[in-house]
Amino acid sequence: MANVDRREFLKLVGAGSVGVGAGYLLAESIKHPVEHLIPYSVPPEEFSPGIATWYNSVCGMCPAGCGISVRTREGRAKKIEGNPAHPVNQGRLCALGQAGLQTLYNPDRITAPMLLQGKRGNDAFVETTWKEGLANVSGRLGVPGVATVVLSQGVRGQLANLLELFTAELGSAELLHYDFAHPHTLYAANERLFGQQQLPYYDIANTRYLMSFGADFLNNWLSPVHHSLGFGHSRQGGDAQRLRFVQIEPKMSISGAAADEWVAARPGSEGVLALGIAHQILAGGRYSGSDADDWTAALADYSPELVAEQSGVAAATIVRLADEFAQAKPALAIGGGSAANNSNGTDTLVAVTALNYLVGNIGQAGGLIFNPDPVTGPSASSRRANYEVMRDLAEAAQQGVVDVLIVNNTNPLFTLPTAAGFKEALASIPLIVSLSSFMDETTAMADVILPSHTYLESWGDDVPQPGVGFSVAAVSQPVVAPLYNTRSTGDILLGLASNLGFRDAIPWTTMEECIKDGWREIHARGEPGSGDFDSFWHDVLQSGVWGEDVRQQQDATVSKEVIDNIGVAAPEFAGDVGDYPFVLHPFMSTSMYDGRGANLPWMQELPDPITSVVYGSWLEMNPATADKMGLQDGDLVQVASMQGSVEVPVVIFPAIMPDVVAMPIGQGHESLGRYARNRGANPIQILAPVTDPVSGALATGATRVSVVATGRRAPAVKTGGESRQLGRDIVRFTSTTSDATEHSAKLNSIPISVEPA
Amino acid sequence: MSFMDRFVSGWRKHRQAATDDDFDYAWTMSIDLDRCTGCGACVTACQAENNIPLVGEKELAGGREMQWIRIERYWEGEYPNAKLSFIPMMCQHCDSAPCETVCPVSATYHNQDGLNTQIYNRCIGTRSCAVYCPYEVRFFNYYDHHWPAPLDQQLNPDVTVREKGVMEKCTFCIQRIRQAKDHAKDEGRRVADGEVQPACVQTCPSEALVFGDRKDPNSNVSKSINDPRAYHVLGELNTRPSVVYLKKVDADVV
Amino acid sequence: MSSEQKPMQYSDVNDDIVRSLVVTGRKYYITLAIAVTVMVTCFYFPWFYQLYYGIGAAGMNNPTVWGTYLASFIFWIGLSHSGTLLSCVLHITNSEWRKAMYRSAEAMTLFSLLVAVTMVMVHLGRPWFIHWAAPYPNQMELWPNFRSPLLFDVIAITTYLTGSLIFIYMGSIPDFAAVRDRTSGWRYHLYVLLSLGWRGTDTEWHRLGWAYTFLAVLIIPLAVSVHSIVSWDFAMSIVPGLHQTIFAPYFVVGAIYSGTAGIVTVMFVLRKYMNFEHFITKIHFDNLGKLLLLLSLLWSYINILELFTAWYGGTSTEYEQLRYKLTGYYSPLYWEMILFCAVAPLLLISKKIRTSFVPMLILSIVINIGMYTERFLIIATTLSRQYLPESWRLYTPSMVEISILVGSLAMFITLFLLFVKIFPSVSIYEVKETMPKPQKKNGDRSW
Amino acid sequence: MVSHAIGLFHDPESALHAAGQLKSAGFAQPEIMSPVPIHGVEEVLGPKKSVIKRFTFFGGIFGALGGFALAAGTAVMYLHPTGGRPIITIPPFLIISYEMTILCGILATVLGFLISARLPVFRERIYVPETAVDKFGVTVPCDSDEQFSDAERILEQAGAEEVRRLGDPS
Repeated sequence: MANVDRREFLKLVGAGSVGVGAGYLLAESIKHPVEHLIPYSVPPEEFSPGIATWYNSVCGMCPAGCGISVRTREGRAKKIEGNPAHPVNQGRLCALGQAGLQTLYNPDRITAPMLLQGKRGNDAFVETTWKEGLANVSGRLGVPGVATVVLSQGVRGQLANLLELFTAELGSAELLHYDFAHPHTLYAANERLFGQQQLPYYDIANTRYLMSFGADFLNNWLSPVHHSLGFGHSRQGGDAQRLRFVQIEPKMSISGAAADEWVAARPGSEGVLALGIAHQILAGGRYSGSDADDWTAALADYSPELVAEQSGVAAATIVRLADEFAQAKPALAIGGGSAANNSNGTDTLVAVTALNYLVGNIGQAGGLIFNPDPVTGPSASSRRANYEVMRDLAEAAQQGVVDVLIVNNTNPLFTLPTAAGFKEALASIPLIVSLSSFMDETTAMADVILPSHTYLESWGDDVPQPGVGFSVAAVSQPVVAPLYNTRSTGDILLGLASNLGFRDAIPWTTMEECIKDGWREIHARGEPGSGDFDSFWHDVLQSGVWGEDVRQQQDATVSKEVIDNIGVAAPEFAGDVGDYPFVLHPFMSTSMYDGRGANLPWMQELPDPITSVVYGSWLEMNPATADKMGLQDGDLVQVASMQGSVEVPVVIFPAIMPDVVAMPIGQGHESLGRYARNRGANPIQILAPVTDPVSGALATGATRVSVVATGRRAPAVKTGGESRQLGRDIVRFTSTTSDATEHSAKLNSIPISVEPA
Repeated sequence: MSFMDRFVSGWRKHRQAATDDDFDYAWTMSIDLDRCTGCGACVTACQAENNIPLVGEKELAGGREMQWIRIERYWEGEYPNAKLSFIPMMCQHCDSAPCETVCPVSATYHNQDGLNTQIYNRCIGTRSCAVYCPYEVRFFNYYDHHWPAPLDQQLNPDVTVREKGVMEKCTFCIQRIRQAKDHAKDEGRRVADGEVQPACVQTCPSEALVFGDRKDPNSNVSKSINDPRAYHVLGELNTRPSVVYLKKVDADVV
Repeated sequence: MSSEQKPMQYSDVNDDIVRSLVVTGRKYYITLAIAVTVMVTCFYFPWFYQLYYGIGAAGMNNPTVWGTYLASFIFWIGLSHSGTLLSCVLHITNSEWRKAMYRSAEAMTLFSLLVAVTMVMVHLGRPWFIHWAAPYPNQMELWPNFRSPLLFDVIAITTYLTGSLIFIYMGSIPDFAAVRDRTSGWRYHLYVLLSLGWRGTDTEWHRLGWAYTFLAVLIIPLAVSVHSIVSWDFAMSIVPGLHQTIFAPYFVVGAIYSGTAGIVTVMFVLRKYMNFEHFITKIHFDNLGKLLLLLSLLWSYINILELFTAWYGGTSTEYEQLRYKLTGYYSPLYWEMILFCAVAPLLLISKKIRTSFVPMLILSIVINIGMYTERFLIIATTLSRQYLPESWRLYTPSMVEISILVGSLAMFITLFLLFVKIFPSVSIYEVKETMPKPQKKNGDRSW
Repeated sequence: MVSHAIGLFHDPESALHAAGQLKSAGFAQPEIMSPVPIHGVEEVLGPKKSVIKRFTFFGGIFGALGGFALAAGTAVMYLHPTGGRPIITIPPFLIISYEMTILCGILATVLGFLISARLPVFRERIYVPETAVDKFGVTVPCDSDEQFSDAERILEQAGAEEVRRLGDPS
C-alpha cells in the first residue's frame, strides 16, 4: 500500500462509507498501539485517514447481548451504535451501552500484569510480564490437589465452554458464574411452571395489555433495549390499539413512570396480588381450560378483599385490573425486579407468570414465547452462583478449603452484602487471581492481576439471553488494537492451559481459533451447499450476527402438582418494625447497573431519569414521611439496618410508599478508579442475608432500615430544578378518546401559536 | 439592469422573511412523548458523538451541566396518584429563533439547511443567546475542558472541541447531515428519508425520536408532525421550532 | 457663600482651581495609592485569573448566564446618566446652579462609562475577540449583526462615550487655557495641547457657545436612547419578567436616579476634600435632593406598575416571577431595594435633610446600593426562573465577582482621582459667570 | 507677527466700549479677549455668523443615511438569516441609524467648531494671560507707531488699566 493511486483511494473511501469493514483484517494490524493523531504515514490497508470504518460486535456492558456497530477512525473507536441487523436491539442502544467506549478508554485501566508485593489491599502491586504472571499462577494451579474456584461474570458462548473445559481439566476445581443482577428467581419460576431452562421471550411489541409486577423492563430488567423497542412499537406503532400498561411496585421505577397506571403494592405482596387477579379471572369464568377447577381450588384463598388487605391495593382496583387483563387480547404479565427480590420471590414470579397461562397467551404473539436452546455455549442457567452458593463459598474459604480463587471480571466484594462474609473469605484464600480490566474492590484484594481486554478489544461470541424467540448468535470482534499490555480472558485461560499442559482438551492457541471452532458447528447447521466456512465467517463478521428461524414449539401445560402448590407466603423482613420502620428498596439505576457504570464518567454525569441526581447516592422518601420526620430534600440521613449503616442525602420522591425508602445501587465504591472512588454509598453492604429459599437468591428487598437525620445537609447534586409544570403545558396530554376529535394545525405550515391547552 | 432596478429588486428580495422554500432542507425532529421512557440513551449518545465535555461533580452542582439533550421530568399529582412524564429537551432549531437575532457577531444564524447553527470560532461569549433562548438549551463553556488520557482518544474527529468562553448547543448532528448531503450530492439526488439521523434519534431504544426533512411530504417526520397529537413546546412564544412533540396519551386526561 | 469672609474675586477662582491641580497633599497620594492597590488586587488579579481559567471563575450557571458583571455594567451605565444628561438639560434650561457641579458630573459620566465598558470586557467569554463586534471590513467579510440589541449597545455606548468625552472636553477648553497660563513643566505642555491655542477671543467664545449648545441638544436624546437600548438587551428577550415594554423608561429613570445620587456623593467628596466649599453649596444639595425625591417617586411608580402587570397578566410564567421576586430566594434583596430606593428617599421631603451634607451623602450612597441591588435582581431573579421549571437554578456571585465589583469601584475612584489633577474639576469660566460681573470702578467713567 | 495694541480692562462694559471706539476710529476689527463669554459683542462689533449649525445638520443627515446604509449594506453583503426576519430589518436598523445620526452630528459639530473658531493653533499669538483671569482685553493690529499711539489713546480713554504693545513693530 506504499503508493495509493486515486482509484484505490476512492475504493477505500467507498468501502469506508459503505459502513461495515471486515474485522478480521484488523487482527493483523493490532500489533502497534495508537500513539498519534494519524499514526501512520502510510496507513495499513483498512485504515483510510478521514474515513470511518465500522465494526460489528457485541455489547459487553450488560448481559442483554445487544449487537453493536463501532465507528472507528484512524484506529480509534469513536462511537458505539446499535447493530441494525441484530434482532435484540435492532440498531438501538441504551446509555450504558453507549458508554462502553469509556471502559475501553478509561484512564484507570490496569495496563499490565501485576503481582502483589506486600500486604493485600494496600495497592502494593508491581508490574510484571505476562510470562511471569502466567507462570506464577500456573505454578500454583499445577500443584496436585489444589482446590480452585473460578468465579466468573456470567459469560456465554465459547468463552463459557472454555471456562468449563479449563475447570474440568484443573481437577478439583469449581466454576461459578456470578452476577449480582442474574434473575435466579425468574429462572426458577419458569422452570417450576413450564419446565423451561431458558427464560421465555416476552413479546411486548405485540401485546395490548401489559401488567408488570416490579419488572423495570425499560431500564435494566433482562433486555431493556429490546423491551423498549417493543414498548415503543406497542404504544404508538401504527394503527393497532395502543398498549395499556400497568406497573405494580412499591416505588416508581422508570418503567413505572412510563406506565399508564402505577399501582403501589406493599413490598413482597406482588405475588399475592397476582393470585388475587388470577382468582378474579377464574371467578369471572374467563378461564376455560381443563384444569380450571384445579386453579379455582388452589386460588380459593385469594379473594380480592383478602388480597387487598395484604397488598394495600384496593379490592376494586384488583377486580378492575383482573377484568382489564382478562379482556385485553393479547395481555401479558411480567414479573421481576422488586417483585422478585423478596423472600417469596420465586413463588411471586410463579404467580405472575401463571397469569399468562390463565389468559392463554403462552406461545402466542403478544404473549410469552419459549426460546430454543443456545446454539453455542452451555445453557443459560448452568453454574449460576446465587447468594446461597456465594455464602457457602465464603464459608468454605474461611475454613481454608479454597486454595486458589480466579476472579474474572466480577466484583463480589462490592455486590455481596457484608453479611456474606466475603471479605473475610478472601483473606483466607492463599492465592487470588483477578482477570479484571479495572482495579475493582475484589481485584484490589488479589495477589496476581492478569488484566483482560475490554470487550472492544477481544474476540468472543454470544447468544443473547433471554433470546428473541428464535436462534440467534453473534460474534464479538476486536474493534481497536489493544491499548495496553492486556490479553483477552480467553487468551489468558489459554495461556494458563498451555502452561499447565492441557493441550489435549484445550487445543487452541488463540481465542479467535477457539471461537471459529465453535462457529464451525453453527456453520454446519446450515444447508450443506451454503458455502465454505471462511466465507460464512466473513459474512458473520460483517453483519455481526447470525440467526436461524428455529422456534421452540412446546406444549404449555402446568402440572397439577404445581397448581395445587401455588401460593405465596408472606414476605420475610429482617429487622423489627419498631426499630427499623422502613423497608429498604435498593434498585439498579439506569447508569450504574450493578456498579459497573460507576467508573464511566458519562454514566456518572447521566442524570438519574427520575430524580436527576448525578455523581452520588441518595435515599428516596415519600414526601409525607419526610414531612413527618422533619426531613427536607438534601438532608443527610443515616440509613441503618441490623447489618450496618450508610449516610446519604434525602431526595423527596413523590411516588414511593410511605414506609418504603429506596436507594440506588452502584455507587459507594472503595476502588475502581477516580470516577467511582469514595462517591455515594453502597446499599448492598447493609442488606440482611435474607434469601428466597426456592432459588437461593438474595432477597434484596427484605431489609428493614431506620432513617435518622444527622443534622447535616449535603444535597445530592441534581441537574433538574423544579419538577412540577405549574400549569405551563410543557408536557401535554391527550386522552385516547379525544384523539379523533382534537386536531391541531398542520405543524409544518406555520405557527401554531394558539392552541387549546 | 440599471443600478436603481437592481437596488429595488434587491430591496424587495431582502425585505422578505425566509421560508422553508429558501432553505435546501428543513430538518425536523419529532419526539413522541408517549414512547419516551426517559432512559437517557440519547443523552449519552449525544455526548459521545459531539465531544461534549465531562464537567465534573462540582460544576454540575453549580448548575453548569453540559448536555445538548436532556431529559426533563415533570410530576403530576401526589402519592399514590403521582405521575411522571419525561420530555427530552434540546435545541429546537426555531425558525424564529430569539437567540439568532441577539448575537452581536452573528455566531448563530440559520444556515442553508434551515438549521440554527452555532459557529464556535465566531463566538465572543456574550451569552445573550442563552438568555434569549426560552428552552434553556444553550450551554456555555465556563472552562476549558479536558479529557484525561486516554479518554480523549474517543473524541469524534468530525466535531470541534470547544474552548472556554464559547457557547454551544445541539446541532442536529450537522456533521452527519453534511456527510449525507455530500454523499447525496455525489449521486446527484436529495438526501433520502432516514439516510441521516442524529445520534440521539439513532440510538433511541423506544424509537420515540424521528428525524427527517419536513419538505418531503412522505418522510416519517412529516407524518409525525401531521399527527393530531403534535404540538410545540412553548408554542405560544411563536418561535416556530423544528422540534415537534407528540402529546403523551393519558386516558385519565380529558 | 454668605458665610464666607469676603466676596469671591475672579482671580480667587483661578487660584483655587489651579491650586487644586498643582498642590497635592499627602492625603491625595495615600488615597490614590490605596485606590490603585485595591484596583489592581481586586480587579486586575481576579480578572486575569478569570481570563486564564474561563468565566467559570464567576458564579454564573446555565440559566443564569448573566450575573453581577452585567449588573455592574447596567449600574455604571446608569450612573453615567446624570452627568452629561443632567448637565445638558441644565445647560439648555440655563440653570445657574449647574455651573459649579457639571464638570465633575460629566467626569463621572465619562468614568462610569469607561468602567461600564470594562465590565463588558470582564463579562465576555472571549474578550480578546471583542473587536468582532465592531463594524469594520475584516478578512472574512464578516460584519456584526446589526439586528442585535447588543450591537445597538455597542454603537450607542461608543456614541455616548465619544459624545461625553467631547462635551466635557469642549467645556474645558477655556479652563485649560486659563490653567496653561499658570503652570509650568509637563503640565504646561499638556495644557498647551489640550487648550488648542485658546485665547478667549469674542469669536472663540461665540463659536464655543453655539457648538456647546448643539452638543447638549444632541446628547440629551442620545443619553435617553443609551439606557433605553441597555434595557432592550433585556426587554427584547422573551424571558418572563424581562420582556416588558416598561423597561426602557424604567431603566432611564433608574439611571438618572442612581446617577443623581452618584453626583451627590461626588459633590460631597469634592466639597470636603478639594476645598470647594465656595463653589458647591447647600443650593446644589437642595436642588439635587428635590430631583432625587422626584426620581424616587417616579421609580416607585414604575415598580408598582411592573408588579401590577405581572399580577394582572396572570400567566404562569409572569406570575411565578412576581411570586418569586416578592417571596423567593432573592426576596430579602428585593425588600432591601424597596427600602433603600423607595422608602428612604422620602426623607428628602424635608428641606432640612436636603440641605445637610452628611445625611445627603448617606442617602445618596443608600440609593446607589439599592439601585445596584435592583440591577442584580433584574438579572438574577428573572434568569433563574424562566419558562421550563426543570431548568431553574439559583445563582450566587462568586468571590471573583464580588472582588471585581469592589475593584471596579476602586477603578472609578482611581480615574476620578487622576481626573481632578488634570481637569479643572470645577469649571472656571462658568463659575465666574455665576459671580457678579466686575463693575466699572467709580471715577473710571471717562466716557 | 503684526504689532498689536492691547488694552486691559477691569470690566467687560468698558472693554466693549473701547472696542466700539476703536472700530469707529477706523481700526481693523478689534478682538476682545475675556475670561468669560461676554454679552453684547455683536451690538458693538457687528453680527457674527456661525456655520456650526450647518455642520451639525449635515453631519446628522449623513449619520442617519450612513447608519442605515451600513446596517443594511453589510447585511446584504453577507447573508445571515437570523430569527426568521428579513435580511433588511427596518426597526433595528433605524436604531443604528438613530445612533449614527447623533454620533455623526457630534463629530461634525466638533469639526465645525474647530474650523469656524480656527482652532487648534499652536504657534505663538497675541495673548495676555491676565485675560484668562479677570481682565478684559481689547486687541487691535497696528501697522505703525502712529496707529499704536492712536489706539493707546482710545483705549486709555475708554478706561484701560494698562495698554501694551505686542508683537514686532514693523
